Amino acid sequence: MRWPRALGLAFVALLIAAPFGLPAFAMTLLTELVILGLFAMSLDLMVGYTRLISFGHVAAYGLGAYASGYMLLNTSLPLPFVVILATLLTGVIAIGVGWVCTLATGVSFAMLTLAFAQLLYAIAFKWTSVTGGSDGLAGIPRRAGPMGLTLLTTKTGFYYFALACLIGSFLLCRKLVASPFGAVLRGIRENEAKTVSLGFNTRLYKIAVVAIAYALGGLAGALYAPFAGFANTELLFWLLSGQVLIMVIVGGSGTLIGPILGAAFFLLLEHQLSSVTEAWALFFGLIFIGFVLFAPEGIWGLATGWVKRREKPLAKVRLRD
Amino acid sequence: MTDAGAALIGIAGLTRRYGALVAVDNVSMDVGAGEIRAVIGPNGAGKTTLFHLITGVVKPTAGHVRFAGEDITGLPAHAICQRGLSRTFQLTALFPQMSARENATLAAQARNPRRWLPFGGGNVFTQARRAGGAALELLGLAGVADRPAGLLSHGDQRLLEVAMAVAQEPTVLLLDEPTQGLSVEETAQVVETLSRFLEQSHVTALLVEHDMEVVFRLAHKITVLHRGAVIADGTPEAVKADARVQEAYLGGIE
Amino acid sequence: MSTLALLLTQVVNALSQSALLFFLGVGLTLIFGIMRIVNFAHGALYMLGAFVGYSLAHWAGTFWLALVLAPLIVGAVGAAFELGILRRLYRRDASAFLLVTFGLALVVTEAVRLIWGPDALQVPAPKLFSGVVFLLGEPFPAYRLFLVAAGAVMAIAIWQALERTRLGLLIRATSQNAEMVHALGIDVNLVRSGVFGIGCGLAALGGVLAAPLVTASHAMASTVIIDAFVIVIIGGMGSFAGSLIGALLVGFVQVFGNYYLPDFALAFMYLLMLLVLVVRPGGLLGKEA
Amino acid sequence: MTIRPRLTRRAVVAGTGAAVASPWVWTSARAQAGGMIKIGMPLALTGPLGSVGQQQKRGAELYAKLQNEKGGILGRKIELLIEDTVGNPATCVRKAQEMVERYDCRLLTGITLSSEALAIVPKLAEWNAIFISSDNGDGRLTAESFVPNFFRANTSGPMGARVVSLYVKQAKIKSFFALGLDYAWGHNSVQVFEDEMKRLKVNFIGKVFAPTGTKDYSTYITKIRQSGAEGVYLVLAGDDNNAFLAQAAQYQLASKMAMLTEQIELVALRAVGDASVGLIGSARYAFTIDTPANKEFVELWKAEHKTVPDTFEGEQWQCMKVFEAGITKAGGIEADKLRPALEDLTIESVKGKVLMRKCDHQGVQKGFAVKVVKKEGFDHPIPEVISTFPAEQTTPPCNKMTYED
Repeated sequence: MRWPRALGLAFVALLIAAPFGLPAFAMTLLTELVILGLFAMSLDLMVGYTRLISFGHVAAYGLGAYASGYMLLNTSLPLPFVVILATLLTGVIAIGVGWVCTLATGVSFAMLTLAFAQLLYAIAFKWTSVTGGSDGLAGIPRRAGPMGLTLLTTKTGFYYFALACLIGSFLLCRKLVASPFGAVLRGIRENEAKTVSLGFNTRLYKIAVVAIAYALGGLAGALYAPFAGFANTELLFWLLSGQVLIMVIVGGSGTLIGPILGAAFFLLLEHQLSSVTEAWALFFGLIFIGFVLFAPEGIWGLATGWVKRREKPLAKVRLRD
Repeated sequence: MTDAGAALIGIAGLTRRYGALVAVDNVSMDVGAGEIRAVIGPNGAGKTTLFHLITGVVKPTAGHVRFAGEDITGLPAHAICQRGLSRTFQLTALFPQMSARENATLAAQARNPRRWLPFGGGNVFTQARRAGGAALELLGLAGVADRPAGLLSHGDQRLLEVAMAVAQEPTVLLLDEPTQGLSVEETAQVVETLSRFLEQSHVTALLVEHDMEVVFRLAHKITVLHRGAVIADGTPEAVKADARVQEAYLGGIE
Repeated sequence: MSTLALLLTQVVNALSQSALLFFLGVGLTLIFGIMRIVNFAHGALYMLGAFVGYSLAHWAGTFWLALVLAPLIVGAVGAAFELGILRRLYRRDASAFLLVTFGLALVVTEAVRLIWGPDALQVPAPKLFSGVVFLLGEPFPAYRLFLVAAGAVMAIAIWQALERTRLGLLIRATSQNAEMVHALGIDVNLVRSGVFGIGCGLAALGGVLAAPLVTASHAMASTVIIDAFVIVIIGGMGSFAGSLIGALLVGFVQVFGNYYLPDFALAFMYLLMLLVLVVRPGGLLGKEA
Repeated sequence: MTIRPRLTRRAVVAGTGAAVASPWVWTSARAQAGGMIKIGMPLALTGPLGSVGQQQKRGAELYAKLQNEKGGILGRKIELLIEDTVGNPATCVRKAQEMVERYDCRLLTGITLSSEALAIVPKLAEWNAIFISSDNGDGRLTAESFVPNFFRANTSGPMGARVVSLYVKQAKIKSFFALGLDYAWGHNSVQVFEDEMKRLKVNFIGKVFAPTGTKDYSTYITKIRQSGAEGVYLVLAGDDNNAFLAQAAQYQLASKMAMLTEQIELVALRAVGDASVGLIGSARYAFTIDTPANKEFVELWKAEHKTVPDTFEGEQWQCMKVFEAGITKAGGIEADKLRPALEDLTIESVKGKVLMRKCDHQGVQKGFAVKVVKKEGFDHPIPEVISTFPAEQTTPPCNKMTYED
């Protein structure tokens, strides 16, 4: 399986080179794709590696976005610090969320995550002095610093910052799922009762993975607020939770890279279709149904399947030796 | 009955009620170190519930379980396992998409104090793989180690379950009907492998089984449960001769 | 208004809201019980029911025909979806169903917009129930009393159908052990198509009944799906009685909560769900977590 | 696997792949110097507020069509860039950014929701773009959140509340209760109304806010009735408004108290039918407004659509007229020329004289109190103008969202 690695490196090289070749709006879109990809990837830790389906992952995104928006508007902390603080804050709050949600399993777990997301939505709506209520926070700046560093305030600089966050998080997640911790997560995914009977306190592992997934989701939100310049209740709306889950599944859950591609696919398809026809949602829906029927393993499954099919003849030759 | 002081597992007055139904009724028994004890009884006698009570999957209504002198009653399942009691399940419980080796490795990993390491973990994996590999070897699964567990034969799946428990190098091995659902040939093969393993390893084992032949082949001592209560306790020969046991077994079938 | 009249009004308000919620929840829970599918298209089908009901009521000139036909039509749409798509997916994991039902929701929502346009449409209450009834001297809409009655009748009818009829027996048996039912030589697939159709039909029935209160509108689909989920999860996924209890709890908590503490209107339902699930992770009448 | 599904799979994959990867979004569009006048409209065409977005679209399209027949503005044809946002600020920001960055479009209007507008306005300076609102009601846009490149051609929320207050002055209702949607617009308007009532020495008994998307208004109706007020002031919109009106009629609320509402639209009157008859409120625009410009507009509208124009169709039309006058006066569309041209610009519009005042860029315009009546020739109730209030009275002081007198 050297193909994916080579492909991956080539892809990263392309992403790094992108600002030198692409026009302004393409870069705007690409930055948003990077952020959304990070958001989807964070959910994959729960959905793909632990089979903890969440209907409320938007809580992480919104929390990160509001936290970073509030800090950028009301403190003089430089952007990178704000983003790190917002990420940590989301992770810490997620420990509590995870503690409660893991009391249940299956659909009940999913609904508990939804309950927290909706309560957060209600808080964002009502706590006007901090969140701006229904208007939200607007005019969020990309503040310079630390030490007068203005690189991150520019469009290209911010893109690289977001890209670095994505790649860093990706490497972190890959280490995580390949670690002993990750092996236990896979055990929980395949058979939680058995994992418990082997002597693992699975609840602690689940709380930990919820905290990590939320922290990374919070990182995505913390990047979105200064990217778009606003944070409002729409970033906590339940529909986005459903959409990010769709991104993970369409991309191919349990692959980390798949959900990133899924997010890109989702956003680009929506963007392109809706500029062609008002009835875009119809085609959007049909495409998802088609995906389930014809590409059950998602985009990444399609891609690697294609590579494998190309490799097969080689394998046969080796066998004959 | 063995002397209580020497017992590795001491069960006293263990009871579990589900509403009006008493699944396990005031069961007391002691298992000494190195002993292979079978718990037998007709279907519905409460054998599996007894296992669940010992391993913490089900909380008892009354009574106590002591292990190596410590009261482990009501501890969570994972904590009991961590003390050295590893079990198998009546219905095969594996990680079907992982290979047999990965199954055994994960089982062994549970005994490593750094089992939770969120990065790296080379040492953890090396140790676990060694213990897991050894367990597979002991139970004759080395040849199929790299196949997904879900694709193994039924007999091999049962043995893999045992191997996973063995990989944890447990003080006590609890086997819940290791031949359940197997054909005659598969049963013979599994029993053969198990008896060879048990003789070699000198592990303490608690075995639930309803197949008498299996029990007589493997166990040193036998406890007979009927409707949740102990009706006989002793060597295989003594139990075989016990009139109440024969009655219960015949009665259980009717 | 006297305190007693206020209390009575509020109780009937809550009952009428619970009745509407019940129609939503019971279909969802039936589908989950049999098929282990969380149907994300439930809200869209509820809305479809209201719009189909609008057209039928206008075409026939009577609400009653719409009330009977719209659920049948939407039920047929549901059954067709099961036959054409879901049936191929039973060996796949839950995420496949999540994706197809989400896709269905998008398709239905957009189809409704294309067919009926973006504006809300008027569905008047039936003439028979368009007036008011006086409860302790206070005017109360007859239509809401009709809703309470309809909810009660349907609850009893569904309960009796589940307990007494062959189909009911099959449904209960399939929800407990589909393989066993299959082994007995019964076409489980047929039961599944039937139940999916019935579940969708019940959602549509709720949509038609709600239309005189909220008009046939596009926002119906979006918020209502969450309400339905909450009801079902509070009661226990797959439990018929649970969906009834869930609907009543949510109805009463919303009506009384919004009256006394309107600032918490957005949060009541979720706090209730949180409380229930923390105490009983499987829901009030749920078997498993 | 058989051949057929494989072909289908390939078709699906290839089709969607092509849609996603098609290069056009990655390229920049050709800028046409001195060509078309591009006006970008990110609109909520679908979703819960699709009804409003579609009105705005129709209003702008008819204007562009007729104006282009006359040769456009300054001899340049008008090109509308219309995109669907589903009412989501994130999508709205993305679509607007595309209009600016890819199509070099520096004129914006539409933007259906206030939450979308609030997300857009801080970016106008960076984009060097002018945004003229045609429906955003949020008072903040011309107060705290004001930016120089934002103009509001439409009647704002506080102005609607003010019109109702001015009407109450004549109507002699002695006590009021208020029900508003629980977001900025609702709170803002109820606040204005409450202040006004206190100034008028009318007993303001209380207020309650319902979350948007509320389906069952029974408990709120009970609360309103329980208050014993002589009148209820409503700040509701869209489906919430329809649901409330339909349900209030079932409780015969109108027989207990006068119902005054901030916003009367045809789309709601069609949706609830007779349940709306007798309702009094402010109309940001009504096709029954008696001005020569409006008569002409309604005729044009009928010729095109075989029906009468609704609130946001009229508001969008007025907004396009502001664009036209501004661009003509500026002699171009560049923001730094257009902004001063728009400031203190006066046009003769469907609502009469409209002045885009310099201080906060609010369109100073008349207010209309209407009553919903049944009239022959219409299969739904229509709003009839019962009072017209002068612009000086309806428009708040500069950069304010409340009134002082």
